Amino acid sequence: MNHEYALEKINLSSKKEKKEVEDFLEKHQLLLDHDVSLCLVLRLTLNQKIVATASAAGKVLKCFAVDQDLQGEGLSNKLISELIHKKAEENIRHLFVFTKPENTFLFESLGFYVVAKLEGAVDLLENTPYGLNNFKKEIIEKRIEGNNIAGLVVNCNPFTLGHQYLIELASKASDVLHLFVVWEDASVFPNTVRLKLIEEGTKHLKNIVIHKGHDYIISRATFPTYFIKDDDKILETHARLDLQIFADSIAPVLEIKKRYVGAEPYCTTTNSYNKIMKEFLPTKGIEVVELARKEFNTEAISASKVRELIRENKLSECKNIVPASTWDFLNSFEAEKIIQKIKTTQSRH
Amino acid sequence: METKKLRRSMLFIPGSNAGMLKNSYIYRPDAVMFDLEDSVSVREKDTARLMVFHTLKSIDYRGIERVVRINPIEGPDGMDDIEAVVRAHVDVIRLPKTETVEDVLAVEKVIARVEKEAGIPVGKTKILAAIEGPLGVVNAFEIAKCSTRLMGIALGAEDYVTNMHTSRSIQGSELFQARSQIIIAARATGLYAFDTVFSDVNDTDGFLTEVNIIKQLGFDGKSLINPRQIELLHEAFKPSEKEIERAKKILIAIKEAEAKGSGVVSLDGRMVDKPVVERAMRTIALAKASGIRIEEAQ
Amino acid sequence: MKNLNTNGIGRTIPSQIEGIGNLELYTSSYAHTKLMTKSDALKPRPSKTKVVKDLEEAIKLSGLKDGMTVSFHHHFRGGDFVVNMVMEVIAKMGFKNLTLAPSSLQDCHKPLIDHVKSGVIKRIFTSGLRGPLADAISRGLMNVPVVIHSHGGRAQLIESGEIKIDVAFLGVSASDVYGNANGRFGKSACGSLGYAMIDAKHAANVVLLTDNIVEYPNACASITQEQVDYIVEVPSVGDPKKIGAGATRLTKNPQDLLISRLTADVIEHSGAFFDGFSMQTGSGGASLSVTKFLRDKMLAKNIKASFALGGVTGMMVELHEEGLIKKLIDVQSFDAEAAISMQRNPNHLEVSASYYANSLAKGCAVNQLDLVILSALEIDTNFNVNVITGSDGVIRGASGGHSDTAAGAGLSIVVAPLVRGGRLPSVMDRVSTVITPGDTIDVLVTDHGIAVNPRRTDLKEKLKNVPDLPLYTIEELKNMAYKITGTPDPLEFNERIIGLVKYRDGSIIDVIRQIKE
Amino acid sequence: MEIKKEAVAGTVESSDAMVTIAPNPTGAIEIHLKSVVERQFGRQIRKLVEETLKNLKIKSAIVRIEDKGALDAVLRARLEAAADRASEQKVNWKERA
Repeated sequence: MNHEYALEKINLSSKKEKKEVEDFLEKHQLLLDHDVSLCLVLRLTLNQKIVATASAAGKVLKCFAVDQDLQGEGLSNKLISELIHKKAEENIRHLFVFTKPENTFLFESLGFYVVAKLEGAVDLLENTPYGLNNFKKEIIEKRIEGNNIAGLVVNCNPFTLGHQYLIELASKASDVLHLFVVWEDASVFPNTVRLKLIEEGTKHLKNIVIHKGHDYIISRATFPTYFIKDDDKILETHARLDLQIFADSIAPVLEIKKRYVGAEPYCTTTNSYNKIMKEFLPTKGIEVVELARKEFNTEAISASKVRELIRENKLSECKNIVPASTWDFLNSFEAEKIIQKIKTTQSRH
Repeated sequence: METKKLRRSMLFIPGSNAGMLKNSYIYRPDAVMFDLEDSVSVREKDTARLMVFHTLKSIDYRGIERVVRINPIEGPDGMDDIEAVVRAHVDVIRLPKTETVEDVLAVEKVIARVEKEAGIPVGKTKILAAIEGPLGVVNAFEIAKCSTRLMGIALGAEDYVTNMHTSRSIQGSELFQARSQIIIAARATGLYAFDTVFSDVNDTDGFLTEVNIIKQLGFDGKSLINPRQIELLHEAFKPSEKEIERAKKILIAIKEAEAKGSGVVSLDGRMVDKPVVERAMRTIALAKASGIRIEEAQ
Repeated sequence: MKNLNTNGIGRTIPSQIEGIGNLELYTSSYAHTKLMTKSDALKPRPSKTKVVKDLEEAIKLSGLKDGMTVSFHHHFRGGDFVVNMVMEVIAKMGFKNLTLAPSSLQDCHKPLIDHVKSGVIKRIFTSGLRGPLADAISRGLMNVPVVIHSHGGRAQLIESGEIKIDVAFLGVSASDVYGNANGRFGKSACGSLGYAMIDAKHAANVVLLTDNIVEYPNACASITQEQVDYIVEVPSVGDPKKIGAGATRLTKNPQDLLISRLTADVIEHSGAFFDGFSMQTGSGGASLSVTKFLRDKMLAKNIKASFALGGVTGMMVELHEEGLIKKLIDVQSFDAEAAISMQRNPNHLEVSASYYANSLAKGCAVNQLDLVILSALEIDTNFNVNVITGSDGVIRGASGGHSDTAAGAGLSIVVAPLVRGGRLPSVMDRVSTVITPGDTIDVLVTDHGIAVNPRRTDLKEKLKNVPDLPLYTIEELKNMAYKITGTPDPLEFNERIIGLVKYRDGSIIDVIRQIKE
Repeated sequence: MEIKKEAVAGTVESSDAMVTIAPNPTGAIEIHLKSVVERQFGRQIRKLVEETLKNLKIKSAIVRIEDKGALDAVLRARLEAAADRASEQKVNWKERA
């Protein structure tokens, strides 16, 4: 009955309230993740005890637990409904959830649909039957027949000569090269700018198809640990899920048989991602080719180097490591804000 | 003579709760009150209104009186609430936070307009004024007599105690004055008087203590937040055997008087006043509703 | 005399005697003893323990062969580890075409799907099926239809030999090294072993699995040493949290409370409520709280029950200890409270499934019942009840003691909400599967009203005089339901039969067809 | 009524339904229904949705319904609420009644 439980939004800045949730989650061998920005609980009106909780971090719902004795009473239905509405208020409508396979049926009964399954470890679901399907429809429209079809995922924050070199090599070795742009707007260069610079910098290559990666390639939805540091085990799980989506839902649609990747000398997260990729994709029949970075003055060219130079007020030195189109952009009015932001923050991205 | 309707239990149902809207008649309260006000979050006002609208239109409440608590008319939702529920043939609109006669009249005007537009006989939709603050208590009598649409007045204690800088207790001394004013106003104007909710569903003893207090004060009934409280309340309102026996005698006396064509009813040589007759009829109605078999007086 | 032979101890004996027949000759002192002490012992003798190294050893010793029948009990309910554990080893050992004859199966038995697919399991007999396995079977997993039986029906099938158990694998929460075992003690205590007792008695080979070896002799043994061949010690026979989970929680759901209050009112005025009456209730929310309402009525009228039967709940134990129920006859303990009650209550009796409900035995306890409260997924206007297939045509329930008690009891009451799952009518023109025939059901109690089987004019007459009881005909209740939900479209099935439903006497009362996807 | 943005109403609690309405670039009505009572009432629910959309004069929308056994009254209410929100229009009660 309605009056047995009261729904409450936890004030995450209150240590006391947060602790209560953490204690409750601990009983279920769970933690309240650091990135949680919205946390709901149901309390028994009788004694104010927490009997169920659910949280969200961005578009990912997480940290669910329901008191063992009250399972099957529809408490998660109540919490998930409320989370969906709270997120809709923030205009976030496309939601994701990672869950243990044994709980997948529960989320399926709450209107979630499986995106990818990592056998025995974790399932990823989204709250629409259209999400992944629409993405597939979008990319399939740009399908080109060929024998030697390859894929490459790039962020390009911003596009450098290094990227260009990598893409040129891959393009040369393939009949068709599908370029997937990481669409998560977590980089200092907005996704639209990154896309534009990639388009301009690869104009001379004729066998290239550029796709937006949306939520299904290295996004906060499918790969949250890429964006927030967490322990390696979870990183590996998420990386595998991301690659599973690539292997099961993206590559077959475009008949991609090979994935190119640039060697990563700096970022440990990307490095482990590449390592897992080299292990995992071949088991799915996709060859992984790692290409060495182009160097300038014995140093690998990278987007982070560009940002570092900007941060150190050495914008002019960037000219050596970015193509003309990127250079022009860096000197444009539009870039001023971005440059300002790079200078004032220390973000990895 | 017609027996007045029994209105002991008014079961409160949040307007956004699909599970409760669909079948709360099974608990057989005397009335249900679909709430659009405090139990519905601001975000859900529109959808709750539609839920109540369609519930009123298409779910058979089997003759149970259907009351809807609307939002204050001066707010963003009150007008829409009236538009919706009057068109859906609600029996009674419960007006929250009634402070003055003008509050009632303003709502009455809107109801009348909507009735006219919707082809419903003007005056059919009744009003129950809930008094939830000191000003309302002071004006209770004026409010009670201001409109023919009024079927009752009710106490809303949660807001009232807040306004009075106090809190609820089971003994209810903080509500004594308000309850008294309301019951007096109701009796003076022939309206029903309803008491406020008791929110701790698990505290049966506390609930019964409160029920006995309001019953003793003379209230007709009480708002309830859980179906589990209905039977407890009805049981508490069940008349004693002695009361029933006396009521039966009075009814026989009425029948006799009617048979004789006499307007004067007398029992054991003493004249029986109208309030006594009414009370006897209520006792019998209560007894029947509590599952006691009453053989009809021949 | 011809055909003289010398036996194992040097005596000359004929191999046959006219009027007696063939004679079996003595060979050695322990020729028929299965388990011996080590052969190099100074005095080899029967082993003092039947505990063998592991499950594989026990299976080997049991002589299990392809095509045989293995059985299990379901007293550990959703917490059972035994079925999965044993079947995994059996599968690894390469056995094929087995018949599985557990007393019931649960959600946790999902791994059996793979054993069916790989040919290890060919047939299944069970009272109930739930979860992924039930889903898979409903969608055509098995080539041979699964056979659904009642609890009493199973006892009958085993005693008649229709189910011939070759090896019974029985989990117990306490056993000594010789196989005197029960479910009363230990971390995995489940209470009564009533269903397992049948297997122990009739199986050709009995293997016990236990996580609790106790000192010999284990008193109050439900299964005794003369029935047991081998014992395997395992880390855990079940998950204690799930063995005794859930059942005793008294419902606060007002809909359940309403149904149980009406049910208690019906019982009170039915004529079956008198000093010395007997009853059985289920473990569901509504039937549990009926017990609570009945308790109040028993106290008020100073009525005591002679016995309560069946699945015993903690609530029943409370009433027993209060003196309101004189004896508890327990074939299965529904919760942790009931499971440990036998330790302290001498009148909490443990009985076998045959004692409980075997219709072809010379007597069974359900015949002594004055009233039983039963649940239903669906009930039709002829009072036929379905407790096995869900509204989607998929198996998700158990026959249990439903038809047994309905047939035996003087008053069988079915309780159900009129509408479930939001908008599914429980009362309908035709149930998808019949478990219990309508002529054994006397009254239906729903949250919207009560319907008496027209056959029971006596009962109808009694209830008519109770003020405030919402009496209707079952057609009226059905119409009421359809008015609320709309008229449901009929489920569509394929021709293919995936399940046979046996009535308690072994005859086929219905079949379950595969749902059209 | 024109669907201007995506909107959602209702819950996934038992007896309720969660309805999402979004603009449909193809200009048609697309209904995606997932219902716990699909086999018994799927056909009737789709009909009710179509009728309700017609009454609301909605010609183009993607409608998604997660139905947990809602009765017609609830389905209508959630559908209308989602449509009202998605069209950013004030309800005209004269037409609704």
